[in-house]
Amino acid sequence: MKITQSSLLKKDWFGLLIVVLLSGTFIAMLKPAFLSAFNLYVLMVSVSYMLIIALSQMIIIAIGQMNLSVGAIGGLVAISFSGVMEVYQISVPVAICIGLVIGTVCGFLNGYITVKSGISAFIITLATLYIFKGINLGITEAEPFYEIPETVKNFGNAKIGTSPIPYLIIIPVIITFLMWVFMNRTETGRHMLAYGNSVQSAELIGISSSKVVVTAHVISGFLAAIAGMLVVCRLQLGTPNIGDSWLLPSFAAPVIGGAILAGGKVDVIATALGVLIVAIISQALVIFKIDPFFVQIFLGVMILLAVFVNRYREYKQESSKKIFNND
Amino acid sequence: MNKKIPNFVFTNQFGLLCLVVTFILIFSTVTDGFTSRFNIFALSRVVAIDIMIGLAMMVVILTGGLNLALGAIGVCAAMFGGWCMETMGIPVIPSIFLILGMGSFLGWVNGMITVKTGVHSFIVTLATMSIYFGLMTMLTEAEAFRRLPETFTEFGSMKLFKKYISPLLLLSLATCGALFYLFKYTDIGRKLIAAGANPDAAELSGISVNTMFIYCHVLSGFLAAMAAIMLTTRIGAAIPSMAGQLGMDWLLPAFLAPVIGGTLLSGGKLSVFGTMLGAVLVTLITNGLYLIDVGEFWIRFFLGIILLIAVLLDKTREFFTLKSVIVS
Amino acid sequence: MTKFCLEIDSVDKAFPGVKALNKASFKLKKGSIHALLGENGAGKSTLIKIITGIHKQDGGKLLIDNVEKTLNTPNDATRFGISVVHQERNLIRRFSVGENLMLNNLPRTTLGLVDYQEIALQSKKWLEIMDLDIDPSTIVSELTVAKMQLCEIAKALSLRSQILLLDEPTSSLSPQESDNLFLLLKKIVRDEGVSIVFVSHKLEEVFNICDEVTVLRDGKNACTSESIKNLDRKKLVKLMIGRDEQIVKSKRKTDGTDKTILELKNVNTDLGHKNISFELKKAEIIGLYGLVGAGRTELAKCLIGLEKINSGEVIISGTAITIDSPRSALEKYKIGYISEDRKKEGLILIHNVIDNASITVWSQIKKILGFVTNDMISSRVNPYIEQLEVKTPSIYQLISNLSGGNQQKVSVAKWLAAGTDILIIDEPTVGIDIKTKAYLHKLIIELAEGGTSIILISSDMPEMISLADRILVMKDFKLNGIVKNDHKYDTVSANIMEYIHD
Amino acid sequence: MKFLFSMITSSAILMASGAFAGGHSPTKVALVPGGPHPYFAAWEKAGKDAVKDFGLGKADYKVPAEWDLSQQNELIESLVGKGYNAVLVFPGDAVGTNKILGELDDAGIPTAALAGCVEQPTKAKMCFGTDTGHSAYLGTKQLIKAMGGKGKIAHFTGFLVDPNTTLRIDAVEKAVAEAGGGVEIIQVIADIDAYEPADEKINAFMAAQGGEVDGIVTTAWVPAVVASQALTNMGDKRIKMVGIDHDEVVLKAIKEGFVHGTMLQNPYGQGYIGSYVMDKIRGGCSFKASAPWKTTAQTNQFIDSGTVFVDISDVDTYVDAMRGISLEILETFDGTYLDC
Repeated sequence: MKITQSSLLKKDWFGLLIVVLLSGTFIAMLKPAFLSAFNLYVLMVSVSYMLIIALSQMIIIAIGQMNLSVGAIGGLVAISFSGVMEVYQISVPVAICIGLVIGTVCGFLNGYITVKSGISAFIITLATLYIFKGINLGITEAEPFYEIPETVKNFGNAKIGTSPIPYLIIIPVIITFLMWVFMNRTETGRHMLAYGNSVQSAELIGISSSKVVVTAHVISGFLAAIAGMLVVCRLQLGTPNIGDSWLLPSFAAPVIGGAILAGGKVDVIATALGVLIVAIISQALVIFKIDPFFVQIFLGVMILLAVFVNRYREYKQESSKKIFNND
Repeated sequence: MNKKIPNFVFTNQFGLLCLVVTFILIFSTVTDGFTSRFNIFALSRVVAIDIMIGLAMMVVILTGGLNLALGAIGVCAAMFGGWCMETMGIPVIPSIFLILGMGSFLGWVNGMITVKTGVHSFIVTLATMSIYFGLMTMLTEAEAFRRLPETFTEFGSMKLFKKYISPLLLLSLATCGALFYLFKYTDIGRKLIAAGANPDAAELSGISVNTMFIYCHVLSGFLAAMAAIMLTTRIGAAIPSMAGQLGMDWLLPAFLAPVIGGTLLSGGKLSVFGTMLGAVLVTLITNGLYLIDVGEFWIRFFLGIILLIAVLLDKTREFFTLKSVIVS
Repeated sequence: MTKFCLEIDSVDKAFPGVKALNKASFKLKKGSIHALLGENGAGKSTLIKIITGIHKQDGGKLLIDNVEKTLNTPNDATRFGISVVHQERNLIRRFSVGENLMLNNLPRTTLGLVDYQEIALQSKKWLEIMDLDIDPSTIVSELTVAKMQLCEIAKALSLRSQILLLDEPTSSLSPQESDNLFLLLKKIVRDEGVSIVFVSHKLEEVFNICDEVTVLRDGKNACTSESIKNLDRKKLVKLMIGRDEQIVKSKRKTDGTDKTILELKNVNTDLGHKNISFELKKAEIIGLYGLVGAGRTELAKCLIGLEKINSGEVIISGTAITIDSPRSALEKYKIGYISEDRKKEGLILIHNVIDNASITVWSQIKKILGFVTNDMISSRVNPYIEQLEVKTPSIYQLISNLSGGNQQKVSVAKWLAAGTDILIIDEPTVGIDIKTKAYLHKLIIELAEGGTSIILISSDMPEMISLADRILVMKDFKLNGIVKNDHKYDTVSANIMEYIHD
Repeated sequence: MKFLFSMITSSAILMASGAFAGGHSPTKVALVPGGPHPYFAAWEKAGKDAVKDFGLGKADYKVPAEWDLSQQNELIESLVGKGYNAVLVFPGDAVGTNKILGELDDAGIPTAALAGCVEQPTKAKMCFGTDTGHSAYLGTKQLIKAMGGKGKIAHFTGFLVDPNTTLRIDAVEKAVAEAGGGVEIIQVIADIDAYEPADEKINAFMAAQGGEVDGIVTTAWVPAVVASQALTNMGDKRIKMVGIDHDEVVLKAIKEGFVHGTMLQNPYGQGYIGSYVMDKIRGGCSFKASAPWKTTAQTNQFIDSGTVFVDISDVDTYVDAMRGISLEILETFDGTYLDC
């Protein structure tokens, strides 16, 4: 009994699950409307693309880097996706492929330039952030694309049967599962985490850093592309400012999920729970009619809090080890 | 830092200077308006603010960190100033000190959290950015302060030197001078650099690295407040959106100037002069791009490309200088 | 024909500014343990990096099982059956032991996913060979250092390596752990048919387990694949340093009547030191000897205020004090610390000579408003740079372009310039060439003669015996004993070893 | 290479256009919105038509890449550097923009605020736009009528930093107050002029309070679009909504009956007539002292560009209605306002 307890407590996601359940119960008790079918639907919709955005950043955090251009890639893909459908009347599946290719290429460029130049991904993705966003603005001149095919629009609105579950969340859930498998059960995923843990060790083992870094960025770009297209489905138009506000939440969820920015420690489930926590509390703020600006402050405080907690846990682990070693 | 004069030719700064001169020549021949009095005055004012923003980022990059909350600090300081002058009726001069104090205080908070948690300042300032900005909008209810004393706002449209130059530029150049003095001719400045270059070695050599890092963040907040004051005098009001959502619009000039100017992102090496030239170059190019009509929407794209080229060039230059030194 | 599983033939390697290897050769007999010796900077690590495919040689041949091979990447080396166990722990700390062992070639299920059961199964086998009784699912960061070391060897074995390179494997092990390791090594040579290249500074170990010896000196062979039977300690040392082991004797007289300048009474620290008590007298050199991990450097760091002292007293010139930071150690109590890790903790590599040498004096020489100029600095620091004969084209040269010895001189110069009363010198001559080493020894003695009290931390026994007045032996964060040094190597070293193995 | 080429060609164009100088040089109008926004898109065609119809040198629509006062200022400054000699601007800030307008005036460049006003004192020649407060007031009145004179209203509006936003909030409150005790504003959600946050907040609101609310008034473009969409998606015809502007999503929702109606503004007329007025002023005209200015909370030099409520009955013919208003204003403009 004691053993299972302590090993559960060690998991990043366990504490978060408790937070989700507690906050959910608490809000539902005060405002039963929180559990209404429509509210759950809205909650799941906002979780759906945030989940992908968070995973897109998480995989870069896993290798100890950052991707500032997640939102810019998402935005570029969003307008390309809707643009080709409106301007060239391209069919939806082809447009999706074009979107995915653009996202992947953007991610590849991030990874490739980072590897080849040896400059930190932070600065490279800062530059590509402006490049991708610049292309976006240059193409659209900041005008949205409206002519979204009905199939796409319907996908953004439909619910599964009579349940409050939106179609939109299906892909993110599948991707979350695949990402979990990827990070925990595939050689490439494990090599990425190893690389994030220690670049030097990974290289000595013979893990190719360029392969790891480029792969991570490609996946990140790919996920950002999916997120961008999901937002188009949701908004039913392709507006150029999609992605502008992704930066903060993209870091918030993995960090709340216990990710260490130095790399090598991320948890897909905990990240997903991080997304859920942010979504629940943002929604609670609206339900309780709390000043909308408070959402901003709240997100910042959550990040700081998560950082403190991670730090404290690490410290606890370290010090418990110290005693253990000295004995 | 201590290059001899002949070596100056091989430095980044010299390359930048050449670029600046080249672009001035190109733009003044190809475009009509570039050398007009109006344009030069406008340029001098934009440059002034971008230099200040660049310096504010530079002093944190010195520690190997980043300050994403730069714009948020600037806006908070400006709004606080607006409140002081408009609501509280505090005279201009004490208000300016209060604004600078506010900026420094917010910088200090960043510094304290960074040092105490040992977390990279990227994530700390990412969080404080949204906290500062959120608090500011909540307290002000996003209401701008539009009735500032004229003595304060006039400064922004004053024209000097046959109406060619804004006094704001002189202020920025003076700040550059002061920072140059700080980093080159004072013990604190040298300690800041040493702490940034190798915190472990600096600590063991009797430098309080934490204190130095906090100083850097305070200085960054101070300079951000300076930039905010300059921007407020320019637009004549303290407006919550003056640096964009969360103050993030300042980030591009903030990174461009020091990075192009040769400040090392890993810390411990900076160039005040380079940052200044970096800001000048970026403003010049932006202005030139507007003038030759590449389309307003492509400007961001070009700035991104310029940043990319700048860091790549810097990398190659580093590679070659390193080689030449070892060989000689 | 004798069967050589690895043959290095006249290998050259140059780096910008240094010729690291100059026609270095050796031959590894199958099923033998071969010692690769040499002082720091002699070219051992370069040679290892060539054998493991990290560097590529400029000239010369590398033969595996009598066939010439080219190694371009570490993967090639692994493929040819060569594995290295590095000094630095190269396990992924957050991964399980099993996964670390299998990381190069993770077993997969039919779906192509990583098969953790199979990992546990396969890795268990290798752990058993190393007599390691740990669950393969244990996270590495929970292991002791010694076990990590063994896991690394198990990992090398799991790669079906026929040739193992062990780079200072015992540097952080206790004597019992080392002995255990040697037994295992002999066992795997016997049972698994592997051959081992053994790199160590500890000559006793070499005589204990090695069959043959190759010594490198300044990138060249001082001896090549010599049988251990033809050598003794004295000969080996001579091969390594190119002359007889010399013990520079301090001519100072310390009669113990000098003033006590620093005293520790029952000091316990945050890092785990227990009941440390000793005295340091004016102009005295006391040595701190012990194995890696005995807590010597850690004690120094507690003394200068980098880590916390929990209880006990630190008394300087008769007053009990608390030092809360290296800054107050320097500015209030004039205690300086020269780090063992020159590149990480000692110097600022991206800065120039004068900035490095003057870092401690800026506060002292500043004028109003903190005004400091290069001229003010150089007039203060230059005498020391000259006195120490730092070889540099200019005081504005980047420190990273200087040789190790000159770098070390600069890190000494900065403390001389600061005018410290107590200087803690940590491993001053690691990676320093012989000539500079002797010079540094002389310097340390001169410093003491000039009135500075010195705490010398060194793992180099001859160095310790030649310099220290008294030697404090530490083990497991405790002070095991104090040896009065009469500079007679045999007796003193025997005394020291007694405390260590006690 | 391409970059160089575009530099050369554009400089050639500039040289050529410079040759016209002298006397009443051709008027080159810059139409500068506060940032990218679909509302202003009609300005582009309006400018082009004005060049054709009134013989201007140029009338170009130039958009700052972002909603940022500094960027707008920088753009305007560079446009003046480039030779534009009249500026029509949607003020990035009701006071902040005055500063640059004053500087342009010093440089002999006439300016006017378009679609939104700057506060007085100002050097802008006029403020030509929708009386936003009035429009919001009328829209709310329409909503209250549709709701049968009682119920709970939610108000969704745009950037708080937009000078019009405060006016709109006040106007909605005024209309509600006039309706007596039956109507109540239960929530104002502001600062949602971008799609993602608007979507999130409006849907969260609908989820939490959709059951209580009876009417929605939106007074900014994006919230109108997102709220129309939300109602359409929910299939809710109980909640009455009055939107703003002519986004096709809103128009479609009106046709389908999910949205009661929308308050149209006249961006095309603003750009078209605004450009015309700038040319007149550069030609030596000035505003009559007796001009029948309207007075708003911000300025007493306001000219209404017209606003029309459209519901399901006339949603198909709204374009004609707007054009009619524009022509009407233009016909009488010289006589009413100008002294030439």
